[in-house]
Amino acid sequence: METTIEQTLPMDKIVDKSLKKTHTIEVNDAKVWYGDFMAIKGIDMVIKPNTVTSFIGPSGCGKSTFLRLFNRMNDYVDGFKMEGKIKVNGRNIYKDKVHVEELRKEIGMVFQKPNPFPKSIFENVAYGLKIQGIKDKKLINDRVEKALKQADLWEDVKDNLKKSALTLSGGQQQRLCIARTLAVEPSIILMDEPTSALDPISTSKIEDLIFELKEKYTIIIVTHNMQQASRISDYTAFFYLGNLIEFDKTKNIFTNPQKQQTENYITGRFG
Amino acid sequence: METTIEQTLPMDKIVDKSLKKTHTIEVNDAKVWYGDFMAIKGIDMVIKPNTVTSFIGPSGCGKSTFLRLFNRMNDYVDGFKMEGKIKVNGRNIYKDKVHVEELRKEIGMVFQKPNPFPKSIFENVAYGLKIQGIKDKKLINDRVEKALKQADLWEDVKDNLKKSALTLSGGQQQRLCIARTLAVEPSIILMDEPTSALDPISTSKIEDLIFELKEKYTIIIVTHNMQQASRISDYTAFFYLGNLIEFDKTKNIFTNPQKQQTENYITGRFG
Amino acid sequence: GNKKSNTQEGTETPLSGTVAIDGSGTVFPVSEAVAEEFLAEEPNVKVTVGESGTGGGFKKFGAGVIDISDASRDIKGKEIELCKENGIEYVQLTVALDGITVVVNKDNTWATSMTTEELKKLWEPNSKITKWNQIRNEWPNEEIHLYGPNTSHGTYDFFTEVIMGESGASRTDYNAVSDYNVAVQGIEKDKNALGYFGLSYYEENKDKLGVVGIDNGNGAVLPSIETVANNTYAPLSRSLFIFVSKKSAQRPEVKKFVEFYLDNAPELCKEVGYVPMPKSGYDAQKEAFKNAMSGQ
Amino acid sequence: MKLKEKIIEILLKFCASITIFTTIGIIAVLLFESIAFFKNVSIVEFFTDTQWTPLFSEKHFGILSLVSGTFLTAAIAIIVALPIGLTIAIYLNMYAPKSFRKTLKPILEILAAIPTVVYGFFALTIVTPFLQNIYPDLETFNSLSAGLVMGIMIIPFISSLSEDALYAVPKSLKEASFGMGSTRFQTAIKVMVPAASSGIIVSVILAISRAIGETMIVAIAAGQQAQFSLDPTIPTQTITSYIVQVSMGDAPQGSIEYKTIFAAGLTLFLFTFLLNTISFWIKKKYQEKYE
Amino acid sequence: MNNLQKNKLIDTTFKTVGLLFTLLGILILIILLYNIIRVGYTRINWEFLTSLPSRKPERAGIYTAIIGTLDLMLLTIIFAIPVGIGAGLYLEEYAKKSRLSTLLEINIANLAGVPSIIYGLLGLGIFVRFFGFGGSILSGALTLSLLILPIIIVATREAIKAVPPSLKEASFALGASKWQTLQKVVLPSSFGGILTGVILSLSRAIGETAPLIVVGAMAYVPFVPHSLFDTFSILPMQIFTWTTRPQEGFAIAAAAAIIIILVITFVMNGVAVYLRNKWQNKLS
Ligand SMILES: Nc1ncnc2c1ncn2[C@@H]1O[C@H](COP(=O)(O)OP(=O)(O)OP(=O)(O)O)[C@@H](O)[C@H]1O
Ligand SMILES: Nc1ncnc2c1ncn2[C@@H]1O[C@H](COP(=O)(O)OP(=O)(O)OP(=O)(O)O)[C@@H](O)[C@H]1O
Ligand SMILES: [Mg+2]
Ligand SMILES: [Mg+2]
Repeated sequence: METTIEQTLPMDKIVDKSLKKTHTIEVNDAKVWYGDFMAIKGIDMVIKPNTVTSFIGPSGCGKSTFLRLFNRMNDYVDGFKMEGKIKVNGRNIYKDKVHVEELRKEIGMVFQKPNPFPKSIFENVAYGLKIQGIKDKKLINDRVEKALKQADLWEDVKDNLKKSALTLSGGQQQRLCIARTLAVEPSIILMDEPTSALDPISTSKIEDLIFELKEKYTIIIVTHNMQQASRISDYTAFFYLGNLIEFDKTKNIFTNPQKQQTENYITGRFG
Repeated sequence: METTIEQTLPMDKIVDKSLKKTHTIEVNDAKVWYGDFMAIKGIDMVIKPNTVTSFIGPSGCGKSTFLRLFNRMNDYVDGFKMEGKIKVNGRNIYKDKVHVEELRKEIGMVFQKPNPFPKSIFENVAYGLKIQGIKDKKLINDRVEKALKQADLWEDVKDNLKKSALTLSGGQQQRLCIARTLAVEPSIILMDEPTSALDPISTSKIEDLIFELKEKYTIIIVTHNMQQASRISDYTAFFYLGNLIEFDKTKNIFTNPQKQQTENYITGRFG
Repeated sequence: GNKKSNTQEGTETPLSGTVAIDGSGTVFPVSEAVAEEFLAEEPNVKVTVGESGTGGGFKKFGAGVIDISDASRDIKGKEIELCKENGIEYVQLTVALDGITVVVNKDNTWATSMTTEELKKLWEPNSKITKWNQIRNEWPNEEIHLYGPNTSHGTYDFFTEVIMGESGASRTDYNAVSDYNVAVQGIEKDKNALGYFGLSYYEENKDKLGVVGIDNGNGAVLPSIETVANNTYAPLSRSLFIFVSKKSAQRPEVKKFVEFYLDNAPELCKEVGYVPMPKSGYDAQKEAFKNAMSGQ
Repeated sequence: MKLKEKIIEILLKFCASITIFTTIGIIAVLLFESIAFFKNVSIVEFFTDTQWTPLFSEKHFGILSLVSGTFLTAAIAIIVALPIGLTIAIYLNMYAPKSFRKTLKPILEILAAIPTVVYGFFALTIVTPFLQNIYPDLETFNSLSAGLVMGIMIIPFISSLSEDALYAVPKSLKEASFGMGSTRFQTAIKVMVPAASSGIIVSVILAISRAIGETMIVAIAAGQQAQFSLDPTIPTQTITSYIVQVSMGDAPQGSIEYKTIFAAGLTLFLFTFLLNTISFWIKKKYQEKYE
Repeated sequence: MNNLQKNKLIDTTFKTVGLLFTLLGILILIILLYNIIRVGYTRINWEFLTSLPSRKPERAGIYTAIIGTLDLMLLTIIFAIPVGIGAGLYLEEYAKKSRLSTLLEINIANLAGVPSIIYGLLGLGIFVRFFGFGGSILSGALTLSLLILPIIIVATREAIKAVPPSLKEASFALGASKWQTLQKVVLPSSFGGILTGVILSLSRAIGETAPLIVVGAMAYVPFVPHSLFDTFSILPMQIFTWTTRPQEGFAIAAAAAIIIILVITFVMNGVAVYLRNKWQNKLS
């Protein structure tokens, strides 16, 4: 599994949205509490554009919590409190002025269990566009088709766009959810264990997809399948009890971890 | 991980309950349907006394279904239908005459999520005894204490037996559930992903416990953590789409699997 | 409303508008019957009849919400005040008679008649009578079970007033019912039962019930349409009224309705189980109404 | 965009506050006339006198006799409905095949949808004569058969809502109990019912509320004679049947007789308010405990 | 072993008792229905449905009462549904866990248990008198709306709770605002549950007599309401009036009207059950 990051890409070029539609994410001493419980204990991290980064770690270590910071999905959780900075494209997304809805169009998310809306396939993919107030039928049709193609689902469903999304198989549903996310043209895609509810064949389809999407998007993926992490990601971050223990190129993490905890985890000594 | 099965132990000796309180399980062409869906497609298996056997395989392959055949927990599932024979101690447990309640006292079960009753710690462990109609306070106290000690929970809770079991931590709750099972003195213990809801530390405690229990009980454990399977079990069975693909000593399965599918799964090529 | 009155002549433009009636449940069937017939004649007039009780009716009447109030008793102090307050002038018209029957079980062979004195002793507040033989020695030594309307009925007011001399004066330990059919059911099954209610309920259930003749000093009289009409069934005969707002009666549809009411009441009240007054009685009511109207 | 969201939130909040206005309205309406009532009748008499005869010439205003009638009929109803309803709930949840449960539950719910007038006549013309065969001293109007029939009417409240509560008990608890070798009965009594107790208690309290608020059955079958007594064989009157009696009767409006219905209504309101508040807290407490 | 047999015996006994109780409930239901139908079925025909009320039992029909009932229900739906759903949405999705929301919750639980006659008194005081709507169908509908509001709110909340949070998250993650999410995802998904609540509350409302008598439903109304301020009659009122009449014929007419009201209730409940099942299947 080779990594293909352009380490040298100048930052200011990335910031210019028209030129390259993906962004750097910088995390600065992020801390999260749920009520009294501290779930994230101060994490720094820089995620480069057009890479796939895996978050791994034992259950409850804070992977999901951390991931959901990037599109402010934790905002609605009772008792959630956060400190520190998270900058996307140089802008602190936790500033008051930030339009959360706007942000989430920029940073898409795919969830652990496929969660299509109980609507037709077409309506699912068009949903994000429609809520933006886009009315132009042609534009919507084009975007839906494009997204479904990107998500490698077009061939499966093109004759049945009116069919309920719930009639699709689990793997197809998950690809539909990815298409739905792609349709609003985000630049960053967050995925929280996107394949853990899927069978092996669907899983490998989604992995291929992630591999292709990397060309155009920055992808962060939470997984508890280490094989998956090593197969698809350029960078891997290992979390433990709310701390970021190690963050490095995937190859390094899996072949030559610097920390004992990481090694224990990777080699299956716990977890 | 060395296996320590007495391969030579004569069968008739085991059958004599007073001598050695554990049994052989023989499965003969077991098939299971849920409505029209065939979940188990004809499985044969012999599980030897005083061993730990792991069931592994991708999600939905039928591990839980198969495990729950042994104590007839599927009986209440709507649409459940079963064919084939399962003999415990030479007796077919699916004969009409079999007392299901009796059987379940003999074959205890521990579930994926710790599920203590919303009662006190003491009441939880005493539950199985009380429903048998045992009234002798002294006997109950002794058995509760013994079970809690076996489950390595006694030190944690001995001063707080009246406390609600729901106040315990996840790991403690799971050990409580094990104690509850041990209190009725079964000979076989079935565990369905007993650590998948637990943190690493609790997990390793439970694994140690399983290791100790092997001395006196026959244990079957479903896990989707291959590291765990290789750490704790003597035998491992790999299931795929309702079939038993391979069943062998754990060492063989993990180092030298006979089937391609097994190897793919073990090495993380899917799942 | 100066529109020319168009009674009897027959060829004028059909009337429209509304006539709102509410009040006593006892009078309701009469008003309903009249309204039904009136509808055939004047299909465009919307006549509604409610039965929210004499009190409820007067409340609405006094507030000027309805045109006609059905009543099974006279208008009382507070209600008169209310009408005055709101400037409601009215005319009280008798539309039918009703007899209150005292009934017993079919198998009751002894109580064929009672004097008003005996009724008073039996029903008065704190009455000590619990057995039949406490009324008359020769009657059986058995418990007596009493049935009557609940205290919110005009029938109850009337009965207590004529028998006890004071409205509302009654013993309290009797089976009070809101629906006389329930009392009929009770008495029908209970050999030792005695109860009182309107004549129509007895007439409808003659085969199931026994009736007690009332002796007002001139020998026992059995209740019947004749004895009520000619007032020999005394003192338990009563009148049923409608109260018409003079202001409403200025409206042609109300005026016509009231006239129609008085014209047809003799026929219709018989049909629903009440007793018509003699013709002279209705003539007097028509006269009263006419005077009230011209007195404006 | 933000403004629109805000306006919508305020609109929705207004919808929710209508319920508060309703309560205020109820209290205001009841209190307004009750105050007038209590100017004439002392509160002490209201709560200590044991006779209720506002419509008789000798007037007494002892709400206790209406309260006792209300309590008695409701108690009989609950004594009938609780064991039967709960047994049905457990049966449907633990024993009956799924298809059975799916059809029987809505069928039983029909019992609650039958007009109560029908129940009233059922009690008077079928149940009372039947009971009189067994116990001849039973009077024609009595709280026993009214209570029994009311109990039948509220069975579905308990059976359906309790079954919902049992259904909501995590399956894992049921499995744990079976796994230990319990019979279904043991599982039901020792695990399921305690775990679902909050829902069951709430269902019972709702059923009690319904029984207390029921009017027609009592008015028809229990007679309308207010008596301070807990003897189920004699006629009785409840608060609701009194209110209906007066509000449909010939009592002069504005009179003291008429105002009694507001005082009685207020008492009833306070009653149900107390019950429902208790039930709310029970629910809250258990919810926290099991979540 | 002995003990085991004992437990088994108890278990079997309970099963039998449970079945018996269930059947007992159904038996009573059958007796009740039989009694009504036996008396009333002779009057069930088209004429009965389309005739005006009459003093003659054999001529009396329920046309205006049926129309009055349906109109009243329709108006009640129009008033109660938006407010009930709105309140449910607010409590479930907006209200913070504050004193106010606790108060609202207790209050709603409490209102659900307030006897209907008290709502009648409320309607009389507020709508009939204070707002001066009189004994009109408007007053009746508003009173009934308040009566069923708590049931709709509770049902709405339950239905909304049952919408998988994952759907809401998906919508948020696509950049939808809160209201967009509620409107486009939450409400459509919980529609079945809300509708069930609405229908069940209506089947309670349809049989209510006492509060409407207090508010001013009329016993004899020979025309169907044309405006909000018209007087009205309703089926239960008609039934009530007829049961108190001395003539046997009215008892039959009352039974027939009860059959009609039961049929309406059953149809509504049937629709509710059907929708509940359909939506449950769709979501799972
Ligand atoms: N809504 C919440 N309220 C309180 N605590 C929470 C909440 N969500 C998560 N937590 C706690 O925060 C910690 C981190 O949770 P998180 O879901 O981020 O873990 P995770 O690494 O994603 O685990 P998993 O692999 O099981 O998904 C856990 O201890 C969890 O119990
Ligand atoms: N009650 C049921 N009704 C219908 N199908 C069922 C039922 N329980 C399980 N199945 C199906 O049977 C198959 C085997 O299920 P089972 O739970 O045994 O899988 P498993 O190997 O334990 O999976 P996991 O690792 O996810 O627990 C699955 O396809 C599942 O969908
Ligand atoms: Mg997670
Ligand atoms: Mg499983």
